[in-house]
Amino acid sequence: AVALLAGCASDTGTNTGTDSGAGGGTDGDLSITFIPKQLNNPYTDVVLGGGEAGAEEAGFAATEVVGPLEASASSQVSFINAETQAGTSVIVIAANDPDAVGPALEEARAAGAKIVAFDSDTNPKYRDVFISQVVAKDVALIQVELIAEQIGGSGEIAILSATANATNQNEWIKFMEEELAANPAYKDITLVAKVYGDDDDTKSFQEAQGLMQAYPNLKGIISPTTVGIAATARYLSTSEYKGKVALTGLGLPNEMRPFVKDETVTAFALWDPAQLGYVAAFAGKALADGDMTGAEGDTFEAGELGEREVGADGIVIVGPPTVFDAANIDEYDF
Amino acid sequence: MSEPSSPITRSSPLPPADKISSLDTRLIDTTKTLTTEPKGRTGAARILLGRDAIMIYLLLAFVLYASIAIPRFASPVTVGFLLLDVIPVLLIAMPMTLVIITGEIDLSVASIAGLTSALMGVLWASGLDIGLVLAISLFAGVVAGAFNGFLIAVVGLPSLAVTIGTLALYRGLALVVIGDNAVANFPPGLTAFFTSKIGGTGIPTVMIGVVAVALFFGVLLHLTPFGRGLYAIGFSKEAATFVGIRVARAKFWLYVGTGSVSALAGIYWTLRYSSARSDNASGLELTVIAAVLLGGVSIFGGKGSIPGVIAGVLLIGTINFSLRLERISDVVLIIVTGSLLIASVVAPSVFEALQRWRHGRRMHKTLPQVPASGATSATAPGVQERK
Amino acid sequence: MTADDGPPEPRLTLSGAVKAFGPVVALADGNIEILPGEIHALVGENGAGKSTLVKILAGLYRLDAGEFQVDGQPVSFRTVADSKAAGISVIYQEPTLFPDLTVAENIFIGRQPKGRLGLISRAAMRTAARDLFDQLGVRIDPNRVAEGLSIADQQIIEIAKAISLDAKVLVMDEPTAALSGVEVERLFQVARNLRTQGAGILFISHRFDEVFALCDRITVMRDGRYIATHVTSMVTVDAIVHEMVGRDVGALFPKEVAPVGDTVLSVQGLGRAGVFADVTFEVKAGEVVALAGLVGAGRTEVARAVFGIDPYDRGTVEFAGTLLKPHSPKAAIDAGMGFVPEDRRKQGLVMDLSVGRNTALTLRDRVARFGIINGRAERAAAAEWGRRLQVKTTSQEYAVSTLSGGNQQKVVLAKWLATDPKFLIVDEPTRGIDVGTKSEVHRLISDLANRGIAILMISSELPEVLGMADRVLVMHEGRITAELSRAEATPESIMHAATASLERTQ
Amino acid sequence: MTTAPTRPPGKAERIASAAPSRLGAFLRLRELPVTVALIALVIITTVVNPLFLSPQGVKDLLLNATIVIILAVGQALVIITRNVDLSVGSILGLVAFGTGTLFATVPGIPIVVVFLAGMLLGALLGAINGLLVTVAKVPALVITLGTLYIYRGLNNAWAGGTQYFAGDRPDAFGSLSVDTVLGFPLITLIAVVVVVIVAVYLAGTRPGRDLYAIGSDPDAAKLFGIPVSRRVFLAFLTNGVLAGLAGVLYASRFNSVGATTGSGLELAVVAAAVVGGVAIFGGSGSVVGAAMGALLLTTITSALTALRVDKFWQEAIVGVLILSAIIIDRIASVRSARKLRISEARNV
Ligand SMILES: Nc1ncnc2c1ncn2[C@@H]1O[C@H](COP(=O)(O)OP(=O)(O)OP(=O)(O)O)[C@@H](O)[C@H]1O
Ligand SMILES: Nc1ncnc2c1ncn2[C@@H]1O[C@H](COP(=O)(O)OP(=O)(O)OP(=O)(O)O)[C@@H](O)[C@H]1O
Ligand SMILES: [Mg+2]
Ligand SMILES: [Mg+2]
Repeated sequence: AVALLAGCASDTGTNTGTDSGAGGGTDGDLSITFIPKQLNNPYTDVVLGGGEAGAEEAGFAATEVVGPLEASASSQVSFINAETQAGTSVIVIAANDPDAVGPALEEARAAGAKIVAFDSDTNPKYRDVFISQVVAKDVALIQVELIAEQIGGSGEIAILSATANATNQNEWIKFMEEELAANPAYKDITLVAKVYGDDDDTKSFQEAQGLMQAYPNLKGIISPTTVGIAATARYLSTSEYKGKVALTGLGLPNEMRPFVKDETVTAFALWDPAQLGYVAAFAGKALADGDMTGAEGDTFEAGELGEREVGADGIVIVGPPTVFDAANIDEYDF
Repeated sequence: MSEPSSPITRSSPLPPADKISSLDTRLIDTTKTLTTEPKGRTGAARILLGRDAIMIYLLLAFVLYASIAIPRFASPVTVGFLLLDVIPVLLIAMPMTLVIITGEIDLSVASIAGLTSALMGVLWASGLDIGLVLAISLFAGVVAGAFNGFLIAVVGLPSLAVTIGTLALYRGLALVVIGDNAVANFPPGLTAFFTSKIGGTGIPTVMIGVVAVALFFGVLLHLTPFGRGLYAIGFSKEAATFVGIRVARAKFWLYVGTGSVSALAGIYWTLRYSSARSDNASGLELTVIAAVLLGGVSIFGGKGSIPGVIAGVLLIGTINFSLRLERISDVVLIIVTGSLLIASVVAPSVFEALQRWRHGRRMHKTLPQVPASGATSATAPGVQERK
Repeated sequence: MTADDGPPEPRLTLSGAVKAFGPVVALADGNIEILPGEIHALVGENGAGKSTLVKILAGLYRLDAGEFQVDGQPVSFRTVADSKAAGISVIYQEPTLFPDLTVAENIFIGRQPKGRLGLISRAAMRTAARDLFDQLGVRIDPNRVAEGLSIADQQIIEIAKAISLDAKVLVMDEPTAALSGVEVERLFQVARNLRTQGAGILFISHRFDEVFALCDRITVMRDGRYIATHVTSMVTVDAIVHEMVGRDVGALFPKEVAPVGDTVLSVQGLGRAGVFADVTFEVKAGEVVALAGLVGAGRTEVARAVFGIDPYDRGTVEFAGTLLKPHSPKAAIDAGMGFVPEDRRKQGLVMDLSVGRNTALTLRDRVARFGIINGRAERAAAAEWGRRLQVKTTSQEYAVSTLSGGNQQKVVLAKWLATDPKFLIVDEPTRGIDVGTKSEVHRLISDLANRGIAILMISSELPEVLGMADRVLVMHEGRITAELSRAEATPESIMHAATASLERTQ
Repeated sequence: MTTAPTRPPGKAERIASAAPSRLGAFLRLRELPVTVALIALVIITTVVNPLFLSPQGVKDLLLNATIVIILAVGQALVIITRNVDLSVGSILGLVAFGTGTLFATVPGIPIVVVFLAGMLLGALLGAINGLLVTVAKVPALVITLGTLYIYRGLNNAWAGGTQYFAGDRPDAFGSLSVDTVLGFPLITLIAVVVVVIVAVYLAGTRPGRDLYAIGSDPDAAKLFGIPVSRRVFLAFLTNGVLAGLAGVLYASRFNSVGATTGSGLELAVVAAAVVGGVAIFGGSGSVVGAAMGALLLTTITSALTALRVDKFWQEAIVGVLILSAIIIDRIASVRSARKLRISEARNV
């Protein structure tokens, strides 16, 4: 919960209230299981930390975290199946593939489970609500804004993403492309390449390196994934491109701190991952208690983060992203 | 030197007169010293104590244990989920068993499944009829397998190296075909069929097809002349050639077999998860090979059986699902799989060494000792006393 | 070397040696004594335990019981290296070359000459190898890899390897099985030289002429037991044979004249680049045709091409009146051919497969109905043929590798006879087979001919060729240089055609 | 002079004409095809994109290849003995994470100690493989497939979600893969030294030659008295040490080390050795070839990117490359076999 608190402190202005009334009643037989994209990933660990804290506050009798060791489209299905059989009340999932988990989730729902998607959405028809970090467009825009600032408003840029099928990544990239095309402020910026590091450190590293060679005039890189941005930063900081090629995107402050300190990276963004899990747990509780159905306009109490409202398509927004730079990075610990 | 009639020697009885054909009536008996050691196990005992049987007992024992120890395990729902999970491995393991028995290997199976999946996605997205999509995808698997088969059987390249190459090639082609897209909107009826169960049994409907595939390869391996030939090829390619086994042709068709069945697995994968992507089934090759080896197939060829392999696949699948139910991390599964694999090959050799040692002791007890010099060093007195 | 100061101390003594493999007692009472400066023969039937004894001397097997002394000191070798260190050098029955290494390196592996910086000197190694070959009077390129060498060349390299060790005791397990007369004579010369230098030599062979020509003493074994040791000059072949088999042996080559029928096989102008050319011959029903010639003359290659193992570039093979599909052993077998190959272990048998399965391997299709094999019929057929040829094994389920050489050969024969062939190729049918089994095999062949089967027999043993063949084809450098009737065939006429003269006698 | 022949020298020259010409021997080198392919690839790429051979470009190429080269050298040792080690990726992962842990938990630990510790851990893991293979006498493919899983599982269990980042390690350690000497990054120089030592060992020492003999025919090697088990064990041990070294270097080069570091590397390493002319069934090939194979495979990825070839084609092209390498090798051996057949026939 340390990370969560640190995150809260940073989210100045978003907290609408601090009602501590946890979910519905005191029925202690509700269980919740988190299925992240992949276990043993630092970002995931922060998200899950928030989730477990939230689940306890919300009053779940049992909290479990299960998941695959590698993030492939189908690897989550058997975990969902096992949860279905275990009669879990709420399944919170970050989908590796929006459709691959569909049939399994439908079976889980048929068996009475409530489905909360978080971090990366499933196809909307398979879940009750989706807890989104932020408004997808906001995330996209802030990254474009950061890179434009860092390269002085003109030049070639590239995107280094996670896997080619990651729902959230692709949505952000789509908004970035639209913004670059539509906004006259960015008319001198050209997006020359999109590459994929598959959220693998080595692969991302080599993709970054490939970008430099293939595009000698590259001015900046956006990497909207924590693994990708760190690997790219490592490459830049060890090569002649350090300080010449700008880098921004979504990163974990703890991972990025050395690169901000050594001036490879000026600024990058992220939301508080812990809040994501935290809110997801409360949303699950509200669904399981029947306090809401996930329809647009429904509201629920998210512990110390206050009341949240379900928006269009069953999406719940957690909060805006934070921009980290040399000035504020030491205030965060996640 | 006198000729003591040792207690452990006996002369082989001459064949009964009526059984001797005209051409051997005057054959000379070149009897060789053979002991009165019990003969090889009789048919029934061999089957009941064989390697396959042990795998099956292990599987049954584990299922029994899980049913008692793990709440909710003993239910049709388990059967359904478990089988749905193991189907791709089970499918590919069938032809893989035959391939490994001939002393070869196929590492490209998962890539063929991925290529099939990618093709299905692209073809379906382009608006083709689903029947045609399935047919073309299956055919792609046949072609991919035939290409492997051509390089290995006809050109004569080592299969391990070739299929490392096609592992990359086919996965690469999958990427070329579908890129970073994913196609998901397959006909709902079809995808539903692929996760449907037969009545209340929990057994997935597609198991009918899987059983058919298993039966096909089981009969092919164990009951046909072709299958007999495969064992001979696995032991000695040259000796097989001399008895008229068409080694190259047999291998070629086996690779066509792995190719087509991998395509079937790819189709299953795509429709079960209703998602066609280039990375589907990636890494499955090692799982399949681990399961096949666990099922008692010798990596050197010449040994193994379909029932053993099925038991091996199901054992890993069951352990896997039990761990899931108990919410024990996959870390444990990985370690258990690795250990089982090693144990499955180390145990027999430990067992054999033990037998040799015991036999050695018995020999020392029963062998006639050469007077004066014979009983000196090698035979410890303690051993003899033990009678 | 003279034994002037009493009997010299034996270089090596083995007494009461016991070695068992599972249920098989390979050696029940092995005794041998090798003196310095003597060539000592070890004879015995197939499976008498000779090779097992050799492997004990080599340190490869450990004794189950018994005593083993070198230079009067009891020893217990744990590894082959121990035995080498004690001065024992061994040529095994099966060649042990490394196909990927050069010939020179094969000879010196593990003790390559070192040059500067303590690294291996390839030049020195090559020179040393050439010198060895000069000494043996053969020409083999020391730089070529061993892969693809003929069995004879492989054997010569084994010999070079063994003598280069300067061993106190040299053990040779059937070194001459694959050699021709000239090479055997050179080997003998080398062996005698070593004897003069004081080495003790153990020589194993099934050929009595060699044993009597070379050896000073002869030790006989039977059924894994020591029988007797004789001084060569004081014993006869008959006496030795009697001790070996424990009974009298009749005529060795009892070929009877059988009525000759129609032409079964007709080969016209067969050729394969670099291997053989212009090979034309035919074989009739009931006839035994021998294919004679020096080792490496290409006899095996012709047979392999006829049977379809190897392809050929030109010519035709006609079988029972119809052209045979080239390069397809299956077509040959279906038409009624059988092939007993020269290399039993690699080509004739699937060594790890059971005796029964091996026997039934040719019957795969015949014991199947609607494509499904009838297991009972398969086992019955295997057992039947095993019994007819008196294959000695406790169970049809044992791996064929546990049988002795002679018994293995019988399994190969059984396998082919079970197919009821019209034509049988037998390539060196008695290579490495003892006298008792040898005459069995000869009787079998003769009997088959009597029943109307056409037989093509490849053999490097002249007595076998002369005794068995109705007609002799002689090959030299890939061509048939003579065709001799039984009456025309003499050792002189065959050797004449096999060595130099290229004039065709027909 | 135990090995000296008893005959006076001099006669040796008699069949000197049979010795192959130097050019012929050069053309028959198994490393030749991969070298030619590498040179061609670099030239073509540089013509299209001159930046490819810029100092930074060369540095990146070498750095990329370094770790795979070291792994391929170790793998070649094992493959030459007719074995294989599929667990190298897992060993690398464990050692890389161990390196991160050491730096994080023992501040100020000397870098040399970390190197030694990493290689020691690698040696231990390699020794386990070697022991299982030689003592239990079971096929290496099965054993190392098993330890691939087990080591990976241990790595997961040990690391959990923990990752150590470049920032957790001393700068001097990270700069091993940044600083260059004559254009060669320091860690690449380590790889070069490894290649040279192992190459000399394999080609010029008796135990090294024994490895070829074992791979060529293990049964004959045993009959001959070569200590097969000891040598094979040593090959696995050395491979473990090298995988450990690669793990330490990985931690120097890349940003994060964690539970999945190095997974999936095994087939790429085997492929590198095969492309470099190491016969998959043992007995022939060289570590120089394996190193070239590694260099070629890593270069092709960079080259295709530099050529802006669609990323989706890259893996397929790598596959084609592997297949070409084996086919070329095959053609060469078939041709030399035929030549041998014809020339021997003339000799008779
Ligand atoms: N590794 C083994 N396992 C089981 N049985 C064996 C083994 N080696 C030899 N035998 C058996 O031991 C007996 C003696 O075999 P050995 O090879 O010593 O005979 P040999 O006298 O050399 O015969 P040959 O003249 O045919 O070479 C045979 O019956 C053989 O089947
Ligand atoms: N198994 C084999 N592999 C490769 N080459 C072989 C093989 N057997 C024979 N050869 C080659 O074929 C050539 C002809 O030898 P082949 O064995 O046919 O002669 P042969 O007349 O049958 O003599 P023999 O049968 O007495 O050895 C030899 O030069 C040899 O190198
Ligand atoms: Mg023998
Ligand atoms: Mg021959």
